[in-house]
Amino acid sequence: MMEATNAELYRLVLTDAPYVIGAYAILWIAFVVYLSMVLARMMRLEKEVDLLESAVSKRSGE
Amino acid sequence: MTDAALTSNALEVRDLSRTFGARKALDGVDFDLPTGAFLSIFGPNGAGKSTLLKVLSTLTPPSKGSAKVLGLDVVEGAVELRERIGFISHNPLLYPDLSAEENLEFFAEIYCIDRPKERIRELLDAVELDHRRLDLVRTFSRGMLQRLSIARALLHDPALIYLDEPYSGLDPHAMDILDGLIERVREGRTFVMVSHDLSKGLELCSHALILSKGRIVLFQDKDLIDEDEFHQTYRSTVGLGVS
Amino acid sequence: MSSWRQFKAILKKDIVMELRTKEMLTSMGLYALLVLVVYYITLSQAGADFEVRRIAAGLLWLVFIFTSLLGLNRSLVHEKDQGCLEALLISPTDRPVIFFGKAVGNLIFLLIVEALIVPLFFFIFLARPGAQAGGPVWMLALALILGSIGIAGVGTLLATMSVNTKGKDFILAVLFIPIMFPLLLAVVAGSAAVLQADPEYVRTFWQMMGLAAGYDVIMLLAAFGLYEFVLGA
Amino acid sequence: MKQLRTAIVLVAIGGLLTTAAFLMAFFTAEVQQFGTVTLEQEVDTVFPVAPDQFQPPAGEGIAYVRPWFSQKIFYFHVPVAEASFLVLIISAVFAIRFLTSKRAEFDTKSRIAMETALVFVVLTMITGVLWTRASWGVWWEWEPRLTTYFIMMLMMIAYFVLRNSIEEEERRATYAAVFAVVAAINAPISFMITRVIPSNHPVVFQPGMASSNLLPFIIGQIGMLMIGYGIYTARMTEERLRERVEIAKEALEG
Repeated sequence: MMEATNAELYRLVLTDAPYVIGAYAILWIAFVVYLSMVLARMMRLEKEVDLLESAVSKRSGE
Repeated sequence: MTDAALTSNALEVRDLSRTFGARKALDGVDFDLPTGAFLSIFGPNGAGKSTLLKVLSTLTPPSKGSAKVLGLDVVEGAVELRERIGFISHNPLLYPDLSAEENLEFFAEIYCIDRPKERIRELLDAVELDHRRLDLVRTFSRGMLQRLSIARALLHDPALIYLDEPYSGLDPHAMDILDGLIERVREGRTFVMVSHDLSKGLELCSHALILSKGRIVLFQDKDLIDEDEFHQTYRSTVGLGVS
Repeated sequence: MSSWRQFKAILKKDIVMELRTKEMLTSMGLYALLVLVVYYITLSQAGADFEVRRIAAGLLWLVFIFTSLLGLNRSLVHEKDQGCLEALLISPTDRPVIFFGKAVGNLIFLLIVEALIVPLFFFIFLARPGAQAGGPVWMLALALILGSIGIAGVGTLLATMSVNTKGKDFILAVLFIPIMFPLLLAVVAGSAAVLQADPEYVRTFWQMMGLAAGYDVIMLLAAFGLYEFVLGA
Repeated sequence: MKQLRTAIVLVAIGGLLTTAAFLMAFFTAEVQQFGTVTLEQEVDTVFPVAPDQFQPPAGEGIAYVRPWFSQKIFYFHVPVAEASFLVLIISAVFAIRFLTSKRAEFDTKSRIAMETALVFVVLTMITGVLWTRASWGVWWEWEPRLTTYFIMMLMMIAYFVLRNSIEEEERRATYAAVFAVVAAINAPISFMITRVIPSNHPVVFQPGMASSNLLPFIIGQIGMLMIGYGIYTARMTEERLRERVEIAKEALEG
């Protein structure tokens, strides 16, 4: 009986919990996704730079 | 003015560069032009011709180096310099909804000219537009627009006139009139013209300059120019610019 | 003073051109009238007991913000079209003179349109038998003037940028409305206070006018300082 | 790639700090109170009994203090929001430096700072919306801070729209810089003006706040700034690579 009402109290209070957790989750996911996008782009660019710059040095060496 | 008289150079360009990031619009441009000369600037698209004109007409400051026009620095003496230069472009730079006279009156006020009425009358006479002075510029033909635009540029009696592709879009007749006008006002003035039209530019000029990729490829007195060789040089730079 | 002479010339030229073509005033005025028609459609569904007065200030400013976009764009397109702005820049005109010349011209046209639309709006939507009377007219006029000064000043800066972009009208709206947000909030609140004339409205009104005036001063200074860079580009 | 390493280290430390703040918010921070919950009878619970003035008339149950869990968003929401503001100002400072020096690097810096600020503003908006839903039961409320951030987001989007609509590089950089300055001046005005109009946004950060609450907040704030700087550094590294690609391409094409 007492346990039941205590649980009720928690239920009343914890209705906002999903939103709090959701907010944190979205923040983290957003950072991770954004940074991994940047990293992926950077890796691609790195390859491109290597390719192009070796081509340039080859040409200037000729 | 005294400086200009002293050095007798209308333009003194020293190691002029105009860069933005990795892009070099002008790269170490360096030349002198004597007062009273007519300089024609040639070059392919993107060679830096209009940037050079912009720097010389105080619209953009140089990134490096300096330029003196009529003895005045284009940055420090900009305001004073603006009173002494005129500008004729392929755009008429006139308001279509004002009459010829109103347009000139507006620019006379902008240049703070004394006794504007007489000056305007005199100029309209000179460009043979006196009979159309009350008509809206909107109704003018291309050639008439160009004539009025010359009158506008001469309002404040500038010592140096910039011409930005003045012949583009003109029919042969209008070109002849423009030639005649330029010939008439040439006395005592320095001209700098940017042009695509090789033969026209060579015909008028006393000095020729070819720009490519922001650098001077050739700068010569007209008397020293061998025309075939000049065409050859121009073609090779344009060819270079395209590939 | 040569600057004063140049300023007068720019202003006079804009007014002469406008009187000749009536381009800006007709387009702005007509547009405002069309918006009034749309308001009628909107309000026709609100029911007889709906108090239009409560939202009148917002509706009024809505007309002006959109008509001003139209006018600002036009006014700078005139300068841009034949390269006239370039001709001004190459002349010995100080850049601030160009800014004030254009901004004051825009302000005048905006005020003319407002002077035509406000009475019309009043007679169509507010002059009903039994409707309560609002505050004095001069208060509304003050709100309109303070709002228009901000619109003309900041608008001239932003329109000078947007005429050089692809899709000018759209860009102007996108830049202009968020920047105008604080001013709009203040003048709408101030005008609403006057129109509703609730008790104590004079205090709210003056508070809002203070905010609007503060915005005008700060933003005009900023626009004035930045205009030279915009012209130089 | 020294810069990339810096970026990774910054983001990692920032991540640790914000996680610490997150955990502290739940385990060490004092739970703030938000109204009361009335039950029919007394129960055995850790929730404290509300002060007398909140108690219902005798015989109608007993009021307990309601712990305010949605307030926990505060430890994230406010640091993100303040970081976004700061980064916007930094972007405007770079914009001014660009306008006075006309050097392209400041334009890039200003643009990247603006992009970072936009990321933060969007996150502020999302956490703010979730907070309104949790606390007030609605998804959106036109209240001062949310409105301000909404306007800030619009201005930042407008900044990128403006950039995309101009071809010529130098003009694009100049106009963007001018707009960045105007936006940075406008943001605090919006913030101030939305507050003058009465509203019900809570002011959580009170002077009397317990130090157990202040500590996780400060740690979260520092962590968030580090993440922000990390994002900025990473993006700058990317832009530098991009420039190198452009230069190499130009060199190859003639």
